[in-house]
Amino acid sequence: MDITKDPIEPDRLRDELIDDRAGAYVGFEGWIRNHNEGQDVLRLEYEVYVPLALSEGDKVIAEAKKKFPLLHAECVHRSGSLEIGECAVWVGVTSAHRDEAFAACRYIIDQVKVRLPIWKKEHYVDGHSGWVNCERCAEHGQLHPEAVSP
Amino acid sequence: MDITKDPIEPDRLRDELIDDRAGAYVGFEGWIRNHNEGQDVLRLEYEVYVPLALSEGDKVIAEAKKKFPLLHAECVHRSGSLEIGECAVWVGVTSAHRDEAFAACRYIIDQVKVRLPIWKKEHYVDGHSGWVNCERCAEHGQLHPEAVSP
Amino acid sequence: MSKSITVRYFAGFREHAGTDQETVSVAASTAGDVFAALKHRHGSTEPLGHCKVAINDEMAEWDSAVNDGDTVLLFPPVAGG
Amino acid sequence: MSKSITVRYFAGFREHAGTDQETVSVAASTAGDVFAALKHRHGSTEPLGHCKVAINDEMAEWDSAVNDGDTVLLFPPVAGG
Repeated sequence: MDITKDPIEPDRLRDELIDDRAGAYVGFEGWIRNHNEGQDVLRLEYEVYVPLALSEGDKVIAEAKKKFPLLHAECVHRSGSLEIGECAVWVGVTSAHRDEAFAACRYIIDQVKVRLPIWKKEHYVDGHSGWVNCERCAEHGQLHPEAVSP
Repeated sequence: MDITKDPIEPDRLRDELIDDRAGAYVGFEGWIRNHNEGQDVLRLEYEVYVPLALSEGDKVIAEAKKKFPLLHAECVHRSGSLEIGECAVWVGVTSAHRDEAFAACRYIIDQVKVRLPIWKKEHYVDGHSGWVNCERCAEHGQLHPEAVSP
Repeated sequence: MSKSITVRYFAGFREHAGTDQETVSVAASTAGDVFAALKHRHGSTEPLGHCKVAINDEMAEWDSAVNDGDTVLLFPPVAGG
Repeated sequence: MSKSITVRYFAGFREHAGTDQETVSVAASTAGDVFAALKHRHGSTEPLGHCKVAINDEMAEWDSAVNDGDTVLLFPPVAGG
Protein backbone atom coordinates (compact mmCIF):
# COMPACT_ATOMS: atom_id res chain seq x y z
CA MET A 1 0.00 0.00 0.00
CA ASP A 2 1.19 3.44 -0.80
CA ILE A 3 -0.20 6.95 -0.31
CA THR A 4 1.17 9.67 -2.56
CA LYS A 5 0.77 13.39 -3.16
CA ASP A 6 2.17 12.98 -6.67
CA PRO A 7 0.27 11.89 -9.78
CA ILE A 8 -0.25 8.14 -9.98
CA GLU A 9 1.50 6.52 -12.96
CA PRO A 10 -0.42 3.29 -13.68
CA ASP A 11 1.94 2.13 -16.44
CA ARG A 12 4.99 2.36 -14.20
CA LEU A 13 3.16 0.64 -11.32
CA ARG A 14 1.93 -2.14 -13.62
CA ASP A 15 5.47 -2.81 -14.80
CA GLU A 16 6.49 -3.59 -11.22
CA LEU A 17 4.06 -6.54 -11.20
CA ILE A 18 5.54 -8.24 -14.27
CA ASP A 19 6.30 -11.92 -13.66
CA ASP A 20 6.98 -14.77 -16.11
CA ARG A 21 4.52 -16.95 -14.19
CA ALA A 22 1.69 -14.43 -14.69
CA GLY A 23 -1.00 -15.10 -17.28
CA ALA A 24 -3.38 -12.35 -16.15
CA TYR A 25 -3.10 -8.73 -15.09
CA VAL A 26 -6.13 -6.77 -13.91
CA GLY A 27 -5.81 -3.07 -13.18
CA PHE A 28 -8.41 -0.79 -11.65
CA GLU A 29 -8.22 3.00 -11.66
CA GLY A 30 -10.57 5.39 -9.91
CA TRP A 31 -10.72 8.67 -11.82
CA ILE A 32 -12.15 12.01 -10.70
CA ARG A 33 -15.48 12.35 -12.51
CA ASN A 34 -16.91 15.73 -13.49
CA HIS A 35 -20.17 14.89 -11.71
CA ASN A 36 -21.49 13.14 -8.62
CA GLU A 37 -25.13 12.65 -7.74
CA GLY A 38 -26.28 15.25 -10.19
CA GLN A 39 -23.80 17.93 -9.17
CA ASP A 40 -21.00 19.31 -11.35
CA VAL A 41 -17.69 18.66 -9.66
CA LEU A 42 -14.79 21.11 -10.06
CA ARG A 43 -12.10 19.35 -8.04
CA LEU A 44 -11.64 17.05 -5.07
CA GLU A 45 -9.57 17.06 -1.94
CA TYR A 46 -8.50 13.80 -0.34
CA GLU A 47 -7.62 13.82 3.33
CA VAL A 48 -5.72 10.70 4.36
CA TYR A 49 -4.60 9.64 7.80
CA VAL A 50 -1.45 8.09 6.42
CA PRO A 51 -0.20 5.78 9.21
CA LEU A 52 -3.49 3.88 9.46
CA ALA A 53 -4.27 4.08 5.73
CA LEU A 54 -0.96 2.32 5.07
CA SER A 55 -1.38 -0.36 7.74
CA GLU A 56 -5.04 -1.01 6.87
CA GLY A 57 -4.21 -1.07 3.14
CA ASP A 58 -1.41 -3.58 3.75
CA LYS A 59 -3.91 -5.72 5.67
CA VAL A 60 -6.36 -5.63 2.78
CA ILE A 61 -3.67 -6.68 0.30
CA ALA A 62 -2.51 -9.48 2.61
CA GLU A 63 -6.11 -10.68 2.90
CA ALA A 64 -6.46 -10.71 -0.90
CA LYS A 65 -3.27 -12.77 -1.22
CA LYS A 66 -4.59 -15.24 1.34
CA LYS A 67 -8.02 -15.53 -0.30
CA PHE A 68 -6.75 -15.89 -3.88
CA PRO A 69 -3.68 -17.54 -5.47
CA LEU A 70 -2.01 -14.29 -6.60
CA LEU A 71 1.48 -13.52 -7.74
CA HIS A 72 1.49 -9.79 -6.94
CA ALA A 73 -0.98 -7.17 -5.73
CA GLU A 74 -0.50 -3.49 -5.03
CA CYS A 75 -2.57 -0.38 -4.34
CA VAL A 76 -1.72 3.34 -4.42
CA HIS A 77 -4.05 6.14 -3.28
CA ARG A 78 -3.60 9.87 -3.83
CA SER A 79 -3.87 12.52 -1.12
CA GLY A 80 -4.38 16.26 -1.50
CA SER A 81 -6.10 18.22 -4.22
CA LEU A 82 -7.08 16.49 -7.49
CA GLU A 83 -8.51 17.81 -10.74
CA ILE A 84 -11.12 16.18 -12.99
CA GLY A 85 -9.65 13.22 -14.85
CA GLU A 86 -6.86 12.55 -12.39
CA CYS A 87 -6.31 9.05 -11.04
CA ALA A 88 -7.28 8.92 -7.35
CA VAL A 89 -6.58 5.25 -6.74
CA TRP A 90 -4.90 2.40 -8.60
CA VAL A 91 -5.06 -1.32 -7.89
CA GLY A 92 -3.02 -3.87 -9.84
CA VAL A 93 -3.05 -7.64 -9.52
CA THR A 94 -1.21 -10.43 -11.37
CA SER A 95 -1.91 -14.16 -11.19
CA ALA A 96 -1.62 -17.28 -13.31
CA HIS A 97 -5.30 -17.18 -14.34
CA ARG A 98 -7.80 -14.40 -14.76
CA ASP A 99 -10.50 -15.50 -12.29
CA GLU A 100 -8.43 -14.68 -9.25
CA ALA A 101 -6.98 -11.49 -10.75
CA PHE A 102 -10.47 -10.05 -11.32
CA ALA A 103 -11.75 -11.24 -7.93
CA ALA A 104 -8.75 -9.95 -5.99
CA CYS A 105 -8.66 -6.58 -7.75
CA ARG A 106 -12.33 -6.13 -6.93
CA TYR A 107 -11.82 -7.25 -3.33
CA ILE A 108 -8.99 -4.79 -2.79
CA ILE A 109 -10.74 -1.71 -4.19
CA ASP A 110 -13.98 -2.56 -2.34
CA GLN A 111 -12.20 -2.95 0.98
CA VAL A 112 -9.95 0.06 0.47
CA LYS A 113 -13.00 2.23 -0.08
CA VAL A 114 -14.79 1.20 3.11
CA ARG A 115 -11.92 0.61 5.52
CA LEU A 116 -9.10 3.07 4.95
CA PRO A 117 -9.19 6.39 6.83
CA ILE A 118 -9.55 8.51 3.69
CA TRP A 119 -12.07 11.29 3.18
CA LYS A 120 -12.95 13.26 0.12
CA LYS A 121 -14.32 16.76 -0.08
CA GLU A 122 -15.97 17.67 -3.33
CA HIS A 123 -15.80 21.23 -4.60
CA TYR A 124 -18.68 21.98 -6.93
CA VAL A 125 -18.93 24.27 -9.90
CA ASP A 126 -21.62 26.30 -8.08
CA GLY A 127 -19.13 27.22 -5.34
CA HIS A 128 -20.15 25.04 -2.44
CA SER A 129 -18.37 21.97 -1.16
CA GLY A 130 -18.99 18.96 1.00
CA TRP A 131 -17.49 15.83 2.48
CA VAL A 132 -18.71 12.79 0.59
CA ASN A 133 -20.59 10.17 2.66
CA CYS A 134 -21.01 12.58 5.58
CA GLU A 135 -24.71 13.27 5.47
CA ARG A 136 -25.14 13.75 9.19
CA CYS A 137 -21.77 15.20 10.01
CA ALA A 138 -23.46 18.48 10.91
CA GLU A 139 -21.24 20.29 8.47
CA HIS A 140 -22.41 23.20 6.37
CA GLY A 141 -23.22 22.13 2.84
CA GLN A 142 -22.95 18.44 3.54
CA LEU A 143 -26.26 17.42 2.22
CA HIS A 144 -25.18 14.28 0.42
CA PRO A 145 -27.05 11.04 0.64
CA GLU A 146 -24.92 7.93 0.84
CA ALA A 147 -22.34 8.46 -1.88
CA VAL A 148 -22.15 6.18 -4.88
CA SER A 149 -18.55 6.59 -5.84
CA PRO A 150 -16.58 4.93 -8.66
CA MET B 1 -11.72 -4.64 -31.90
CA ASP B 2 -8.27 -4.71 -33.29
CA ILE B 3 -5.83 -7.47 -34.26
CA THR B 4 -2.17 -6.54 -34.41
CA LYS B 5 1.16 -8.13 -35.20
CA ASP B 6 2.94 -5.45 -33.19
CA PRO B 7 3.45 -5.37 -29.41
CA ILE B 8 0.37 -4.19 -27.52
CA GLU B 9 0.89 -0.92 -25.61
CA PRO B 10 -1.66 -0.95 -22.77
CA ASP B 11 -0.79 2.56 -21.53
CA ARG B 12 -1.37 4.12 -24.93
CA LEU B 13 -4.61 2.17 -25.43
CA ARG B 14 -5.85 3.16 -21.97
CA ASP B 15 -5.25 6.83 -22.75
CA GLU B 16 -7.68 6.59 -25.65
CA LEU B 17 -10.49 5.75 -23.20
CA ILE B 18 -10.03 8.87 -21.06
CA ASP B 19 -13.28 10.73 -20.47
CA ASP B 20 -14.21 13.41 -17.92
CA ARG B 21 -17.40 11.51 -17.16
CA ALA B 22 -15.48 8.35 -16.24
CA GLY B 23 -15.02 7.39 -12.60
CA ALA B 24 -13.72 3.89 -13.22
CA TYR B 25 -11.24 2.24 -15.57
CA VAL B 26 -10.71 -1.51 -15.57
CA GLY B 27 -8.00 -3.02 -17.73
CA PHE B 28 -7.30 -6.70 -18.37
CA GLU B 29 -4.15 -8.05 -19.94
CA GLY B 30 -3.45 -11.65 -20.88
CA TRP B 31 0.27 -12.35 -20.69
CA ILE B 32 2.21 -15.32 -22.03
CA ARG B 33 2.99 -17.49 -19.01
CA ASN B 34 6.10 -19.65 -18.83
CA HIS B 35 3.98 -22.71 -18.05
CA ASN B 36 0.66 -24.31 -18.96
CA GLU B 37 -0.75 -27.46 -17.44
CA GLY B 38 2.55 -28.52 -16.01
CA GLN B 39 4.59 -27.93 -19.16
CA ASP B 40 7.32 -25.31 -19.59
CA VAL B 41 6.36 -22.97 -22.40
CA LEU B 42 9.02 -21.41 -24.59
CA ARG B 43 6.87 -19.27 -26.90
CA LEU B 44 3.42 -19.12 -28.47
CA GLU B 45 2.04 -18.65 -31.91
CA TYR B 46 -1.37 -17.09 -32.43
CA GLU B 47 -3.20 -17.80 -35.64
CA VAL B 48 -6.06 -15.37 -36.21
CA TYR B 49 -8.65 -15.38 -38.96
CA VAL B 50 -8.72 -11.60 -39.04
CA PRO B 51 -11.96 -10.75 -40.91
CA LEU B 52 -14.15 -12.79 -38.56
CA ALA B 53 -12.08 -12.05 -35.43
CA LEU B 54 -12.70 -8.34 -36.06
CA SER B 55 -16.42 -8.65 -36.76
CA GLU B 56 -17.04 -11.07 -33.88
CA GLY B 57 -14.94 -8.90 -31.53
CA ASP B 58 -16.93 -5.82 -32.53
CA LYS B 59 -20.12 -7.78 -31.76
CA VAL B 60 -18.84 -8.71 -28.32
CA ILE B 61 -17.96 -5.09 -27.52
CA ALA B 62 -21.36 -3.91 -28.77
CA GLU B 63 -23.05 -6.51 -26.57
CA ALA B 64 -21.08 -5.30 -23.54
CA LYS B 65 -22.13 -1.71 -24.23
CA LYS B 66 -25.74 -2.82 -24.44
CA LYS B 67 -25.61 -4.88 -21.25
CA PHE B 68 -23.78 -2.28 -19.14
CA PRO B 69 -23.81 1.54 -19.00
CA LEU B 70 -20.29 2.04 -20.32
CA LEU B 71 -18.51 5.08 -21.67
CA HIS B 72 -15.88 3.28 -23.72
CA ALA B 73 -14.70 -0.29 -24.30
CA GLU B 74 -11.96 -1.65 -26.51
CA CYS B 75 -10.07 -4.89 -27.13
CA VAL B 76 -6.84 -5.66 -28.97
CA HIS B 77 -5.46 -9.15 -29.66
CA ARG B 78 -2.03 -10.07 -30.94
CA SER B 79 -1.32 -12.41 -33.82
CA GLY B 80 1.89 -14.18 -34.75
CA SER B 81 4.76 -15.34 -32.56
CA LEU B 82 4.94 -14.18 -28.91
CA GLU B 83 7.58 -14.65 -26.25
CA ILE B 84 7.07 -15.27 -22.52
CA GLY B 85 5.84 -12.12 -20.76
CA GLU B 86 4.34 -10.50 -23.86
CA CYS B 87 0.80 -9.16 -23.80
CA ALA B 88 -1.45 -11.35 -25.97
CA VAL B 89 -4.71 -9.53 -25.35
CA TRP B 90 -5.81 -6.25 -23.77
CA VAL B 91 -9.30 -5.17 -22.76
CA GLY B 92 -10.06 -1.69 -21.42
CA VAL B 93 -13.36 -0.32 -20.17
CA THR B 94 -14.40 3.03 -18.70
CA SER B 95 -17.68 3.90 -16.99
CA ALA B 96 -19.07 6.23 -14.34
CA HIS B 97 -18.97 3.55 -11.64
CA ARG B 98 -16.80 0.51 -11.05
CA ASP B 99 -19.46 -2.23 -10.99
CA GLU B 100 -20.11 -2.06 -14.70
CA ALA B 101 -16.45 -1.55 -15.62
CA PHE B 102 -15.46 -4.80 -13.87
CA ALA B 103 -18.47 -6.71 -15.24
CA ALA B 104 -18.02 -5.50 -18.82
CA CYS B 105 -14.26 -6.09 -18.87
CA ARG B 106 -14.87 -9.63 -17.66
CA TYR B 107 -17.66 -10.16 -20.18
CA ILE B 108 -15.51 -9.02 -23.08
CA ILE B 109 -12.47 -11.18 -22.29
CA ASP B 110 -14.64 -14.23 -21.57
CA GLN B 111 -16.50 -13.92 -24.87
CA VAL B 112 -13.39 -13.06 -26.89
CA LYS B 113 -11.74 -16.24 -25.66
CA VAL B 114 -14.58 -18.55 -26.65
CA ARG B 115 -15.96 -16.89 -29.76
CA LEU B 116 -13.20 -15.32 -31.83
CA PRO B 117 -11.48 -17.48 -34.48
CA ILE B 118 -8.09 -17.40 -32.76
CA TRP B 119 -5.88 -20.40 -32.11
CA LYS B 120 -2.71 -20.73 -30.13
CA LYS B 121 0.09 -23.17 -30.59
CA GLU B 122 2.37 -23.63 -27.65
CA HIS B 123 6.02 -24.44 -28.18
CA TYR B 124 7.49 -26.21 -25.18
CA VAL B 125 10.96 -26.17 -23.71
CA ASP B 126 11.27 -29.91 -24.39
CA GLY B 127 10.91 -29.30 -28.13
CA HIS B 128 7.38 -30.43 -28.91
CA SER B 129 4.40 -28.20 -29.63
CA GLY B 130 0.63 -28.35 -29.73
CA TRP B 131 -2.54 -26.45 -30.45
CA VAL B 132 -4.21 -25.47 -27.17
CA ASN B 133 -7.76 -26.79 -26.66
CA CYS B 134 -7.39 -29.21 -29.55
CA GLU B 135 -7.26 -32.51 -27.73
CA ARG B 136 -8.95 -34.50 -30.41
CA CYS B 137 -7.70 -32.63 -33.45
CA ALA B 138 -5.70 -35.70 -34.49
CA GLU B 139 -2.55 -33.62 -34.63
CA HIS B 140 0.84 -34.92 -33.59
CA GLY B 141 1.76 -33.85 -30.07
CA GLN B 142 -1.63 -32.37 -29.30
CA LEU B 143 -2.28 -34.18 -26.10
CA HIS B 144 -3.78 -31.32 -24.11
CA PRO B 145 -6.87 -31.69 -22.04
CA GLU B 146 -9.30 -28.74 -22.09
CA ALA B 147 -7.02 -25.74 -21.65
CA VAL B 148 -7.27 -23.50 -18.62
CA SER B 149 -5.88 -20.33 -20.04
CA PRO B 150 -5.47 -16.90 -18.38
CA MET C 1 -26.86 -34.14 -55.05
CA SER C 2 -23.24 -33.09 -55.01
CA LYS C 3 -22.26 -29.47 -54.51
CA SER C 4 -19.04 -27.70 -55.24
CA ILE C 5 -17.80 -26.33 -51.90
CA THR C 6 -14.61 -24.45 -51.20
CA VAL C 7 -13.37 -25.53 -47.80
CA ARG C 8 -10.90 -23.51 -45.72
CA TYR C 9 -8.97 -25.21 -42.92
CA PHE C 10 -7.50 -23.41 -39.90
CA ALA C 11 -4.82 -24.17 -37.31
CA GLY C 12 -4.68 -27.90 -36.56
CA PHE C 13 -7.13 -28.68 -39.34
CA ARG C 14 -4.91 -26.93 -41.86
CA GLU C 15 -1.83 -28.77 -40.64
CA HIS C 16 -3.62 -32.10 -40.91
CA ALA C 17 -5.04 -31.39 -44.36
CA GLY C 18 -1.70 -30.09 -45.58
CA THR C 19 -3.48 -27.22 -47.31
CA ASP C 20 -5.38 -24.13 -46.19
CA GLN C 21 -8.03 -24.37 -48.88
CA GLU C 22 -9.47 -26.77 -51.45
CA THR C 23 -12.54 -27.07 -53.59
CA VAL C 24 -14.37 -30.34 -53.25
CA SER C 25 -17.51 -31.96 -54.57
CA VAL C 26 -19.59 -33.21 -51.65
CA ALA C 27 -23.13 -34.45 -51.06
CA ALA C 28 -24.00 -32.06 -48.23
CA SER C 29 -27.10 -30.17 -47.09
CA THR C 30 -25.57 -28.50 -44.03
CA ALA C 31 -22.23 -27.24 -42.75
CA GLY C 32 -22.22 -30.26 -40.43
CA ASP C 33 -22.43 -32.56 -43.45
CA VAL C 34 -19.36 -30.87 -44.92
CA PHE C 35 -17.45 -31.37 -41.66
CA ALA C 36 -18.43 -35.05 -41.55
CA ALA C 37 -17.65 -35.68 -45.22
CA LEU C 38 -14.17 -34.17 -44.83
CA LYS C 39 -13.17 -35.93 -41.61
CA HIS C 40 -10.36 -37.66 -43.54
CA ARG C 41 -8.99 -34.22 -44.45
CA HIS C 42 -9.19 -32.18 -41.19
CA GLY C 43 -8.71 -35.33 -39.11
CA SER C 44 -10.74 -34.14 -36.17
CA THR C 45 -12.63 -36.36 -33.80
CA GLU C 46 -13.72 -33.35 -31.73
CA PRO C 47 -17.45 -33.12 -31.05
CA LEU C 48 -18.98 -30.62 -33.47
CA GLY C 49 -19.96 -28.46 -30.48
CA HIS C 50 -16.28 -27.77 -29.74
CA CYS C 51 -15.61 -26.55 -33.25
CA LYS C 52 -17.07 -23.61 -35.14
CA VAL C 53 -18.01 -22.94 -38.72
CA ALA C 54 -18.47 -19.94 -40.98
CA ILE C 55 -20.06 -19.79 -44.40
CA ASN C 56 -18.87 -17.11 -46.83
CA ASP C 57 -17.17 -15.19 -43.98
CA GLU C 58 -20.26 -15.14 -41.73
CA MET C 59 -20.34 -17.18 -38.52
CA ALA C 60 -22.84 -20.00 -39.03
CA GLU C 61 -24.35 -23.00 -37.26
CA TRP C 62 -23.64 -26.64 -38.03
CA ASP C 63 -27.19 -27.04 -39.28
CA SER C 64 -26.91 -23.99 -41.56
CA ALA C 65 -27.62 -24.87 -45.20
CA VAL C 66 -24.77 -24.91 -47.71
CA ASN C 67 -25.26 -24.04 -51.34
CA ASP C 68 -23.33 -24.84 -54.45
CA GLY C 69 -20.35 -22.50 -54.66
CA ASP C 70 -20.25 -21.64 -50.93
CA THR C 71 -17.00 -21.27 -49.00
CA VAL C 72 -17.13 -23.19 -45.73
CA LEU C 73 -14.57 -22.29 -43.04
CA LEU C 74 -13.82 -25.08 -40.57
CA PHE C 75 -12.58 -23.81 -37.20
CA PRO C 76 -11.05 -26.15 -34.63
CA PRO C 77 -11.66 -25.28 -30.95
CA VAL C 78 -10.63 -21.65 -30.45
CA ALA C 79 -8.17 -20.52 -27.81
CA GLY C 80 -7.79 -16.76 -27.84
CA GLY C 81 -6.33 -14.77 -24.96
CA MET D 1 -13.99 8.30 36.98
CA SER D 2 -12.60 10.90 34.61
CA LYS D 3 -9.77 10.06 32.28
CA SER D 4 -7.40 12.33 30.39
CA ILE D 5 -7.93 11.51 26.71
CA THR D 6 -6.29 13.11 23.70
CA VAL D 7 -8.87 13.27 20.93
CA ARG D 8 -7.98 13.67 17.25
CA TYR D 9 -10.60 14.87 14.78
CA PHE D 10 -10.56 14.17 11.02
CA ALA D 11 -12.21 15.68 7.96
CA GLY D 12 -15.69 17.04 8.82
CA PHE D 13 -15.18 16.37 12.50
CA ARG D 14 -12.05 18.52 12.49
CA GLU D 15 -13.76 21.33 10.65
CA HIS D 16 -16.64 21.29 13.12
CA ALA D 17 -14.38 21.17 16.18
CA GLY D 18 -12.14 23.88 14.74
CA THR D 19 -9.09 21.92 15.83
CA ASP D 20 -7.43 18.66 14.86
CA GLN D 21 -6.53 17.62 18.36
CA GLU D 22 -7.32 18.40 22.02
CA THR D 23 -6.85 16.79 25.38
CA VAL D 24 -10.02 16.49 27.43
CA SER D 25 -11.07 15.03 30.73
CA VAL D 26 -14.01 12.67 30.21
CA ALA D 27 -15.86 10.02 32.17
CA ALA D 28 -15.58 7.23 29.59
CA SER D 29 -15.08 3.46 29.68
CA THR D 30 -15.16 2.86 25.93
CA ALA D 31 -14.34 4.62 22.67
CA GLY D 32 -18.09 4.96 22.15
CA ASP D 33 -18.36 6.87 25.42
CA VAL D 34 -15.73 9.31 24.16
CA PHE D 35 -17.64 9.82 20.90
CA ALA D 36 -20.88 10.47 22.82
CA ALA D 37 -19.30 12.80 25.36
CA LEU D 38 -17.76 14.92 22.59
CA LYS D 39 -20.82 15.20 20.37
CA HIS D 40 -20.79 18.98 20.93
CA ARG D 41 -17.24 19.08 19.53
CA HIS D 42 -17.37 16.84 16.40
CA GLY D 43 -21.02 17.69 15.84
CA SER D 44 -21.93 14.35 14.27
CA THR D 45 -25.34 12.77 14.42
CA GLU D 46 -24.15 9.85 12.29
CA PRO D 47 -24.86 6.40 13.70
CA LEU D 48 -21.68 5.07 15.34
CA GLY D 49 -21.69 2.22 12.82
CA HIS D 50 -21.00 4.70 9.99
CA CYS D 51 -17.97 6.15 11.76
CA LYS D 52 -14.74 4.49 12.78
CA VAL D 53 -12.36 4.84 15.69
CA ALA D 54 -8.73 4.14 16.43
CA ILE D 55 -6.95 4.09 19.79
CA ASN D 56 -3.25 4.91 19.87
CA ASP D 57 -2.98 4.44 16.09
CA GLU D 58 -4.62 1.00 16.08
CA MET D 59 -8.05 0.49 14.55
CA ALA D 60 -10.47 -0.22 17.40
CA GLU D 61 -14.13 -0.97 18.06
CA TRP D 62 -16.61 1.37 19.67
CA ASP D 63 -16.77 -0.92 22.71
CA SER D 64 -12.97 -1.02 23.04
CA ALA D 65 -11.81 0.17 26.49
CA VAL D 66 -10.05 3.51 26.79
CA ASN D 67 -7.45 4.16 29.40
CA ASP D 68 -6.10 7.30 30.99
CA GLY D 69 -3.59 8.88 28.61
CA ASP D 70 -4.95 7.19 25.47
CA THR D 71 -5.22 9.00 22.14
CA VAL D 72 -8.62 8.41 20.52
CA LEU D 73 -8.98 9.11 16.76
CA LEU D 74 -12.51 9.89 15.64
CA PHE D 75 -13.12 9.09 11.95
CA PRO D 76 -16.22 10.30 10.12
CA PRO D 77 -17.59 8.01 7.36
CA VAL D 78 -14.70 7.20 5.03
CA ALA D 79 -14.83 7.78 1.27
CA GLY D 80 -11.65 6.59 -0.40
CA GLY D 81 -11.35 5.85 -4.08
